[in-house]
Amino acid sequence: MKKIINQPGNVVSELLAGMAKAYPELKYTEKLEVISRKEKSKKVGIVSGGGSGHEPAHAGYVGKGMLDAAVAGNVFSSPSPDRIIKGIEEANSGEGVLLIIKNYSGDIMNFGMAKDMAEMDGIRVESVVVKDDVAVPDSTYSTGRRGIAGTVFVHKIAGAKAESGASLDEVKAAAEKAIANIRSMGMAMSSCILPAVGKPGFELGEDEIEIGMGIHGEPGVERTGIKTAAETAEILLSKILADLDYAGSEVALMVNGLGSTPLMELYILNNEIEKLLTAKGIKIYKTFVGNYMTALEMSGCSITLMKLDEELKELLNYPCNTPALKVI
Amino acid sequence: MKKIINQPGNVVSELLAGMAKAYPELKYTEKLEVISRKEKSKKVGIVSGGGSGHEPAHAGYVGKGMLDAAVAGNVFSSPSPDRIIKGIEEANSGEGVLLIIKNYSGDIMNFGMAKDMAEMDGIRVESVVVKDDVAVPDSTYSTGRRGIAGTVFVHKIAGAKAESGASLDEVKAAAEKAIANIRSMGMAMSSCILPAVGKPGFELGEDEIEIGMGIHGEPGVERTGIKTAAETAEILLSKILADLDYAGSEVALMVNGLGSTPLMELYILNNEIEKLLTAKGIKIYKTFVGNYMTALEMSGCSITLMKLDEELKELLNYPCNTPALKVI
Amino acid sequence: MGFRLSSKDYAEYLRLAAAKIHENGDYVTALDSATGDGDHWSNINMGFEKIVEEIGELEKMSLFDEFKKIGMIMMSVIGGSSGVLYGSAYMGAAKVLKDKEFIDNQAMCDVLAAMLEAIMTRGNAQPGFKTMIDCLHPAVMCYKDCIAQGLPEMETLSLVKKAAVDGAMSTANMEAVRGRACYQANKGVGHLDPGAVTMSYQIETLMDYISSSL
Amino acid sequence: MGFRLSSKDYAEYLRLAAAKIHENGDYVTALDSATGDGDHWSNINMGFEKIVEEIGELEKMSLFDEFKKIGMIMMSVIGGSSGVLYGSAYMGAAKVLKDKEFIDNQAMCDVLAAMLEAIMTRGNAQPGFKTMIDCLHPAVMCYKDCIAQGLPEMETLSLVKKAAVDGAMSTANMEAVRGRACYQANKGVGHLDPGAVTMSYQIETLMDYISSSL
Ligand SMILES: Nc1ncnc2c1ncn2[C@@H]1O[C@H](COP(=O)(O)OP(=O)(O)O)[C@@H](O)[C@H]1O
Ligand SMILES: Nc1ncnc2c1ncn2[C@@H]1O[C@H](COP(=O)(O)OP(=O)(O)O)[C@@H](O)[C@H]1O
Ligand SMILES: [Mg+2]
Ligand SMILES: [Mg+2]
Ligand SMILES: [Mg+2]
Ligand SMILES: [Mg+2]
Repeated sequence: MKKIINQPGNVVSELLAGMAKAYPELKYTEKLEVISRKEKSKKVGIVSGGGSGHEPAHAGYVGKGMLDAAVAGNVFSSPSPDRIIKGIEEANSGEGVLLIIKNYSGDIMNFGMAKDMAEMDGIRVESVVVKDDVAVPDSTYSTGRRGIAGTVFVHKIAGAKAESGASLDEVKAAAEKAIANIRSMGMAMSSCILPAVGKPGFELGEDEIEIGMGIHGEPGVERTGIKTAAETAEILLSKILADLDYAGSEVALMVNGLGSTPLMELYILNNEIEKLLTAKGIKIYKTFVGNYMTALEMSGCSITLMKLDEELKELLNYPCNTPALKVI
Repeated sequence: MKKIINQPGNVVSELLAGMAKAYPELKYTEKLEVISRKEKSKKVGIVSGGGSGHEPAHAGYVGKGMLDAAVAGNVFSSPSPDRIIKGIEEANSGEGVLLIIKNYSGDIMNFGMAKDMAEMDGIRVESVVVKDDVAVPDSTYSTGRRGIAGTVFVHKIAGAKAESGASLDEVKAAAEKAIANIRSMGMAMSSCILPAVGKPGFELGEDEIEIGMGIHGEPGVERTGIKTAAETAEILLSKILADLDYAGSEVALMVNGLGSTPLMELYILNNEIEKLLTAKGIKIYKTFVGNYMTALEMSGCSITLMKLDEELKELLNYPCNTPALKVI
Repeated sequence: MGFRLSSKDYAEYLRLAAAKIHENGDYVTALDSATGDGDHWSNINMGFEKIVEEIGELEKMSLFDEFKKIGMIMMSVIGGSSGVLYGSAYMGAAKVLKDKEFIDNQAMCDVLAAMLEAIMTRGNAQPGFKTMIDCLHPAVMCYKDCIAQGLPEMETLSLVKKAAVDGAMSTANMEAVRGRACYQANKGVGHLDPGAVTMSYQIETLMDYISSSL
Repeated sequence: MGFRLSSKDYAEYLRLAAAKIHENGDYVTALDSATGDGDHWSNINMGFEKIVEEIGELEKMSLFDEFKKIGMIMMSVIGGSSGVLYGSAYMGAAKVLKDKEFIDNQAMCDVLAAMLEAIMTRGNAQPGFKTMIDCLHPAVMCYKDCIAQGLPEMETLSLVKKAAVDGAMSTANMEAVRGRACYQANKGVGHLDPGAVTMSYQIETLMDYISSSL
């Protein structure tokens, strides 16, 4: 296992400590693995979190205009309720707190329990659940779609709304609106290694990729041969566009790398995506290209579209200043 | 070769086209592979460039407060003089142009020839050469050290100086001062694949890393076993600190990923670097962690230190707004 | 007279369970990797390591406090789905042990039943969803049956163990419907559920441990 | 009477050289990967592909224009160190061919000498620095000697070819001191210089082509 780490068991605490050292405006609460803003203001607090291994998510989005606290679990594992409660406390300035949860049963259970407990302590807590991944369909046999990179847009929208002084209900409504308009779909070209496990959880052949793989390496919809950038754009977009009618609308586009895919390839992919969307009469209002929601050193990508109205555009453009996303 | 590309021969033009689509404030000149600012102002122009495969370098640093134009060669190959001349023309607003060159003989020759030709066309052109990599010593048998990630700091400093209205000589002097105070050192854990070649240029064993490897896969100083993050920080820093006296001074620190090393690991490394620098009485003024100067999908990292005085601090803090680096 | 497990005995069992889990790392990880995210073993193992570290404390406590503390540790150290489920399970079981000095046959059955109920409530899941419930539920049913039928303790313990192990095995033929594994729909068929397997390790170890004391 | 190469003949040679370079991709890439950055073959190959595309134009031009155009293509398509060096070489050689309709034995020698001078000036390098110069320099020296000694053209061509190939081979024992490869200091010892090898392919192909026309 070639990783720049020390003890596999310490990766989460060391990465967060290293982050807090790089960004003095962030506060790191040891053991509970919470990153929060040092500078507080009276506003609705926004808390996100989940398993580690998705860096810069989630701590990288803590800062003005986005999150007030991010709570980290072990690699690919939901944080426990005690940690989440600490995140809620850090984010709370008396105006209530919104939890942004990705739809994984571990996160649902742990955040749900934390919410109950925080409410018992008199903090008003609301939550939204992101389920943007169209890869695996909602069915009677599942608890619903997975939450992936589209979550970053939810951080942005909710964070902007909160920063602009809106109430908890308004912030929640904006987040819900974003969620309703976001769809994502990804593919992976290689596996990743959990530090504590030391070897890949699965293997993809030399000439094999997997369409729809999750950001924890959960199986996707199809294993297939290597695709060109043009084919990749077509395959991923067609699933997204079949799921929500984007025709004639303006969108925010995120071209996300899963960890070890170079920017070169993401830009090439973006070039293809733009062609396809333009041909379909979908106008790209703003594009984000980079590693926003990763899966350790997995190689691959995901595409996210968020359909915009005037309010979402305004919130998207609202300034933010976090380690991983800055809008000036 | 698992890459999200179309034709290997088209990667450069497609990646730059994809970039220009993502950032409408950038102008892409086809064939000559130049990315430049659409919005121009009367000031000293800053031009950088070099082989492709180092994304976000160099085009990612075009924007307010940094570069006016970036010129791209083929993957790992210097751009030709005709391309560089186009970059100079785009950057020129009548106040002269500074070329930021990394010390590779191809770049030296091509930029040198372009400089001569642009001067014949009546444009005042100055140049600086970045040689920050302490891995391989300057010797009578070499044309000097390689230029690597420290170049990004030179972009920042020169760009800020130019944006603040300084003259070409002043901008060049600031860039020279930065260069004199910058040292870098890297290591690689895996090879990378040139798209046109289709297979790795060299192989590192399962348990092998290479200290001092260049950002084109050029051999470094030593192949060794896997190191912990603490050991890596120690090995790389000790070479840097032995080369320039940083004791008691304030520094800008860059922890750079080579392409496929996840942010998680860079943050863990930063945690160790901070401990070592603090123990040595070196104060970290500002930290940059991310993929700033990559080598395709190589895994590994480099550390860069820039010793600061008041002027460099001011220029470091000067606002900039580019795709790959924003200072607010 | 039947068995009477003290908090010290229970702590001793935990040490054995920790060893059992520790030994099966590669196997359990492979199971979670096949259908899920591969973290189940590393998390539950970390939880049990922490418990072993705290054993000096745990064995001195009352059963009630011991179970509460185990629940806290599991919830916060294991994390993920199984952390909050085991946390809830031990909290639920603690209530059954309030003011008890020993766990006897009936109490053991009540403990497991309380754990089952807590897990089903927290996870909003049913038997047949290919989870740890598919190990624990048949074990609890079996335990209740044995007591109703008045079977000897030795036989009961061995039947409960068998029910747990068979239950875990039965997940091979189930489609996943809860937990991260659920997103693979019928892709999971053929693979055992990792959470069911680690649950069976615990029940198996516990039944064996009690038997050996009889 | 000796050989007389027209611009059409030279274009034909370029086609053969392109094929020779194209064939040896893996080998040349391996050489540049061993000590440098691995791009030399893919770049020079791209340059020659472009030249082959333009051959219809090139063969209709005067030698002077043809060489200038080859220089422009090589400079801009090959890029890197070798692009600017070959660009300079062809520009330099074009001057020698001003107003000439054919390249004869003496002019061929002058062309190679002009290329050598241009490369040495542009790259600020000397023989022994483990570069393409170590192929071209002995070839030019040999050519001049042969003419001074009045050797027959057939023999001259074969000796020049041998000098070029031997020169390329001699780089195996040199330490790199220029070009990206220089940064490895004595690490390059044992490996041929890729630029010297591709230069020898061109000289070899050219000498063979001329010989076959004699
Ligand atoms: N809702 C649920 N109800 C009961 N058991 C569950 C539920 N969700 C998951 N599990 C159990 O947890 C196990 C996975 O645990 P773990 O890997 O720690 O969590 P995660 O699925 O969050 O990665 C599954 O194998 C399953 O037995
Ligand atoms: N200064 C120089 N003088 C002469 N030849 C050089 C010089 N620098 C490089 N070369 C030649 O160029 C070859 C490498 O070319 P190439 O791979 O295209 O460029 P780069 O070194 O920029 O990657 C070397 O093998 C060497 O023969
Ligand atoms: Mg998990
Ligand atoms: Mg090169
Ligand atoms: Mg799991
Ligand atoms: Mg090269």
